[in-house]
Amino acid sequence: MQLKEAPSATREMFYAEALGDALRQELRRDERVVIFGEDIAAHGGAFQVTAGLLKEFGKDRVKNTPISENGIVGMAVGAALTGLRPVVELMYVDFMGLAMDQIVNQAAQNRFMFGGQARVPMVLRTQGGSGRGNAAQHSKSLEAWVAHVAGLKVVMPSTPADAKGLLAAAIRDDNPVIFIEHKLLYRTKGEVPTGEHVVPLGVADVKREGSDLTIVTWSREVLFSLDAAAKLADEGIAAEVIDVRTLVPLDRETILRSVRKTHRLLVVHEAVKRAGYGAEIASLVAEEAFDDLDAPPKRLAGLETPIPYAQHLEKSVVPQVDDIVHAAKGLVG
Amino acid sequence: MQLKEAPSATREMFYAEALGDALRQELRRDERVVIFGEDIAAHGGAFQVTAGLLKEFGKDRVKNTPISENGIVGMAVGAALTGLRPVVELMYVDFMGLAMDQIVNQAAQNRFMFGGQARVPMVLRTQGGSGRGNAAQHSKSLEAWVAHVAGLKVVMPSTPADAKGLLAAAIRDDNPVIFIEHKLLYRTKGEVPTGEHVVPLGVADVKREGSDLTIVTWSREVLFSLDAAAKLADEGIAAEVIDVRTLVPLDRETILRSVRKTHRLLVVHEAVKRAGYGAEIASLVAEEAFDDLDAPPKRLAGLETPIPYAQHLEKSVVPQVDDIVHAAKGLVG
Amino acid sequence: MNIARDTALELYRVMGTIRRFEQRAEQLFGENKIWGTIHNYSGQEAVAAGVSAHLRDDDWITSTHRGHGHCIAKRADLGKMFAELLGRETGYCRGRGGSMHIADTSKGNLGANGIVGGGIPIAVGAALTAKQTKTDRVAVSYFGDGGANQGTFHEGLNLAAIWALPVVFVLENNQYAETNPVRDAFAVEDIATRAAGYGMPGVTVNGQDVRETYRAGGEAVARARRGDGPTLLVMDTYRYGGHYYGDPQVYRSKEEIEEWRAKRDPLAIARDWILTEKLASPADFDRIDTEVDAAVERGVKFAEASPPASPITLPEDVYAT
Amino acid sequence: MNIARDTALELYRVMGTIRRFEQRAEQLFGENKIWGTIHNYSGQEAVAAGVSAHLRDDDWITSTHRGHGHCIAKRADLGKMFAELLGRETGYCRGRGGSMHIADTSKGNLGANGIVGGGIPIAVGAALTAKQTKTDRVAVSYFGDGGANQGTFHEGLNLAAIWALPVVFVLENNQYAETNPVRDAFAVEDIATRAAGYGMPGVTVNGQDVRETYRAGGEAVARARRGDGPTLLVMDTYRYGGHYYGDPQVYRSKEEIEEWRAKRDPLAIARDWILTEKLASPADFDRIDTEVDAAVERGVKFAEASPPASPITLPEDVYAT
Ligand SMILES: Cc1ncc(C[n+]2csc(CCOP(=O)(O)OP(=O)(O)O)c2C)c(N)n1
Ligand SMILES: Cc1ncc(C[n+]2csc(CCOP(=O)(O)OP(=O)(O)O)c2C)c(N)n1
Ligand SMILES: [Mg+2]
Ligand SMILES: [Mg+2]
Repeated sequence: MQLKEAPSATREMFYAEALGDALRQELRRDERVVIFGEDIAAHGGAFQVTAGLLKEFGKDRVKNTPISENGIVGMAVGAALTGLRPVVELMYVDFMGLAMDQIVNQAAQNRFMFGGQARVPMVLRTQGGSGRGNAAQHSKSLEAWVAHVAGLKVVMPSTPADAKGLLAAAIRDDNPVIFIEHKLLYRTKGEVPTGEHVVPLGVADVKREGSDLTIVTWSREVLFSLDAAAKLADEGIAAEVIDVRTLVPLDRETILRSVRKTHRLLVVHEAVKRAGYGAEIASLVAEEAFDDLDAPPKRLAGLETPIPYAQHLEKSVVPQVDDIVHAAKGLVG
Repeated sequence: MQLKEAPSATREMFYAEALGDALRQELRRDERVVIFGEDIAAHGGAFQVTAGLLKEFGKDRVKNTPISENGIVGMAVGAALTGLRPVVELMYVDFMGLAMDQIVNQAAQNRFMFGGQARVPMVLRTQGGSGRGNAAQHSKSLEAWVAHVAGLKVVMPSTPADAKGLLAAAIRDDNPVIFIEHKLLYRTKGEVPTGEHVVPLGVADVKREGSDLTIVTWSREVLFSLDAAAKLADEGIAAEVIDVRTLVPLDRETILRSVRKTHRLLVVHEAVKRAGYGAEIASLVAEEAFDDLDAPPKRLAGLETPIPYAQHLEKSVVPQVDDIVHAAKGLVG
Repeated sequence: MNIARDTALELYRVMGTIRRFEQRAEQLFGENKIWGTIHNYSGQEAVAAGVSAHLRDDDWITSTHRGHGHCIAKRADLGKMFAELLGRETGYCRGRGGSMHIADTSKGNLGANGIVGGGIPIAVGAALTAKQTKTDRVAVSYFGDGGANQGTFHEGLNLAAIWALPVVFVLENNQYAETNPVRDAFAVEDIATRAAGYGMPGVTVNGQDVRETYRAGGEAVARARRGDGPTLLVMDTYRYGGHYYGDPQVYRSKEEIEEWRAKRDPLAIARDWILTEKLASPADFDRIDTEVDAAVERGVKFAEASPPASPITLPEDVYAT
Repeated sequence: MNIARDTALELYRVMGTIRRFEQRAEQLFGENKIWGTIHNYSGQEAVAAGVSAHLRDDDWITSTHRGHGHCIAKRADLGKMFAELLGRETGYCRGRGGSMHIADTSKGNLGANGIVGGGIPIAVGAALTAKQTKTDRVAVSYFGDGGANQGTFHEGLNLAAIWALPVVFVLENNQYAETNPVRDAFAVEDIATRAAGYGMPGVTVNGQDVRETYRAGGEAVARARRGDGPTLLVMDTYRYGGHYYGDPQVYRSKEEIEEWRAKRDPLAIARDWILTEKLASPADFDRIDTEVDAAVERGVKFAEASPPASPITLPEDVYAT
């Protein structure tokens, strides 16, 4: 992890709190930053990320909107084109389905279509993933859609410190950034710098070192992978766990360097495997480090089904810790 | 190619005409089939696929709609749930950005969320790709988005005969099918069975046999790949060209069988490479046929930019025949 | 409008069943037997009861995340509903859907829907089927004030209007969309004025009085069935619970809730009316209440006795073969 | 409303420039120098000219696929426009955008837009910037009758209304959306009635008479600038060409086109008015026409002398650094 300045004091924070801290930091720092979305003001957002911000910054900078996803994302595009730095919240990543036009045909492409005349410095904060019994319309992992789009950056933090630092970097970036949180990470805790904290986009983090295989992952599966790596260690297998943190831009070098060391790749993500972003990473490694691989590059990812409601069903369709252990052993053994 | 019945007579048709023929065939065969979309009735659609259908089937079955993409796709979902078999046309695949909610949260997931109570037999016909100077909002290739979604099937025909047969199969399928044509194929010609013609979904077509490398591709790049294969043959390289035809379900066996023979894979598509469907195929091959590969699986695909307007720019960002030749030689040589 | 005794009591029974169903659901939630989230309809019962009373089993509805009431008023089986909430194999959706996606296609319920405004064009599509197949079936789309600001509202109402499709749009204005009060989301007092922009009738209705919802629903459904096209009904109503069960409700006062409960409770209003008009006696209400309780308990029992949903069969629900 | 001589002649000049620009563009298209598609504005000139006359360089507009007129009325450089159509490095968008995406951010033109209705929320966002930064800047969103049936219309108008944002919605009702006549896409005669559903004024304007578009545009822009919120202007107008240059136009009759051209041509109406009111003489018009021709030719020359757009620099336009 690279810090813009030496880390000052840290404090244990929830992931949700750390995100709020980043918003506060950037709202204070730059008056062009405005945030809006559904239920983010007095209520503090469905996951309490924006709690307290209305009070400090007032209703012009922390704005509730009606339920009009494409409209509010489009409004962010227009505001970004004209000098604000909006951070718009989509309550669930699944609702991108309503706003993909403004995200893709407008935000991502405006600069290019206009021959570089414009910048679209906006952040679309949203959250995805399963694990809360919210079923198929509130549990998807859709990062592959936006990662496929030229002109967007895509960030998916797994820890409170990364959440704060990457969100700050996203807000300072002059491009549209899709910032995807995970609903089951909001209540996880970790040490977070209390002072200014910015983690640059495009730098992966080796969250655990190891020599037997490389696990490349992001978001909640980082936690699962770390748990799996601990179990694997008990069995004498040393897994390196790389948290890509930003899918676009992707830190190819860190991934390739690791695979050249371990000679084995396991990509783990929660999204449906078919055409998921894991395929990009597996292909990248197969293309660029073919001769270094001692086993086929392997993907462990969501089954090809929508997310079901019941808890035991829900768990059965996305990789759990034991699934990772099992896959890793299959690769190494 | 598998035909449902012995091919009757054939006739040379344009791709657009062959699609119209499939629609006519199915409208005649099943009165539950209705088609609607923008400008498809009297005008015959932006690419003349539906020309003449209004006259034969009347305005209740061939319906112009206002410009309301999410609304009309949602209407198709509702109609499909209640007994019709709608074929809805989105004029450009780029406009899926407006309709992704109904495509993904509703059409793709209704059956699953309802525990199998429902079927959503609808076809979303649309067209994509570059090559006509239509710039970034009318030239994308977005098959990766829908291929990632559990519950959808995805079809992309490259020849007039396939266009007819696959569209018929899509209409007869009991699931939502995203059927993506290519704007530069509409005026290509080929022999097409004049009688009933159905090509099953999920069966790839080996459009040229070869032993030195396998080119896996779809849509317009099939034509480019065949041209490239001809050029390669002149230089003594025998390329096998596989047209996947349907991305979902994918005919894995045909691809793997070929790679096991040629030991080299080149995936070619027009969509942006990053997180494109080529990554799925390259990963699949790397996972399943690793030991058969004599070289890294390679992807040749669109650059990571939106599609620019000017003709020479447009050509520079998507694979052309010579790019394929070059990539193939790099792989074999 | 005169409402006969049987109809009046049936309306009361449906409303009572919704109320009781949700009380039990809250208990089960408290016992950690229900997973995820539930959005309760209590307080709004007169809307679904009054409108869906005019629907046949072969008519369709689309519902919302707040769908228990719509589902019950369309005569769903309570056991299958509870089984769904409990994630059982016998649930309406075999545990795949949960509260937010309960559907009962056998009764024309095209599903609760987790996408605000998502059901509107689907109802329009069902109405297209009705017209296309030359039947007199109708579709009703229930949605909230929040849903009325989605693009689907606009596109759906316009599509229905230009083709005079048999669909009734029932906008349940329960004063809030999650935490956002209607006054912050609309710059217009009377939402029903939006209908004029599509060339369809728009009517504002007291959604707490089942006589009113029954009358307005009857007219709109009849209009649709006759082939005269769509109607927008704006039902003023109120949800007693929070947005979801457990909502801290920072956005409204206890007094406001008490005021609605005390003065505008749909069950109390119905009871008063029925007693005043002497359509039934207090004993009749006691009997119905007992029957409702028993039906709900039977439903819970059925659900609790059912096996958990099977994960092995998940793939077959993804693609139809 | 009295319009001074200078303003009147400037309105005429802008309209004439649009007309002449597009005639030349059609020629260049015929010579295969323009790639892709062009959607011409001719016939509608009074709309952009009349409304944008009230805009400063620091006000914003969002435009459509039919954007030449909006761009010229916002005082764009004709040379850079032609260069864009010809795919040159000196074009507004360095050949990346073409006709459908010409933008001129230096004059507040946030771009032609290939997505019908796509510009509406973007204009709302610009208006948010105006309000947020406490300026009196305004945004104008031009879009067509087709755009008025997109969800973005509904969402955008509502957002603007609830926050009283300084934006003017200019609906160019040119009677068709591609091939679809307005009567098939709306069940309401007067589209301006839709404004009431958002609590904003809605005005129908004769879009062929630049006095009318100027007056209505002036009032709406002034209202926005004062902080009194948005307005919907529905401009009745007509495009002379097909939907795109080359459209076979099976959907309308030659007579209809001729009728509009003969009786409702915006340039002829302006000329008549200006001459009748003796604001200028025929010689003034000749002079302006000559100047317009010369300006257009200079633009073409500039474009043709410019180098083709560079492919090497494409990546730098994808991401800002
Ligand atoms: C497209 C979409 N946006 C946001 C949400 C989150 N959400 C769920 S219910 C709700 C409020 C809905 O308000 P309303 O339509 O008035 O219905 P009510 O809950 O009041 O019955 C919101 C914002 C959602 N489920 N779908
Ligand atoms: C979202 C979207 N849907 C469809 C199209 C194809 N299309 C381009 S222009 C047009 C008609 C637009 O009609 P209108 O808004 O009235 O504008 P006009 O062309 O009449 O100026 C259509 C359907 C598009 N570009 N974008
Ligand atoms: Mg509500
Ligand atoms: Mg028009």
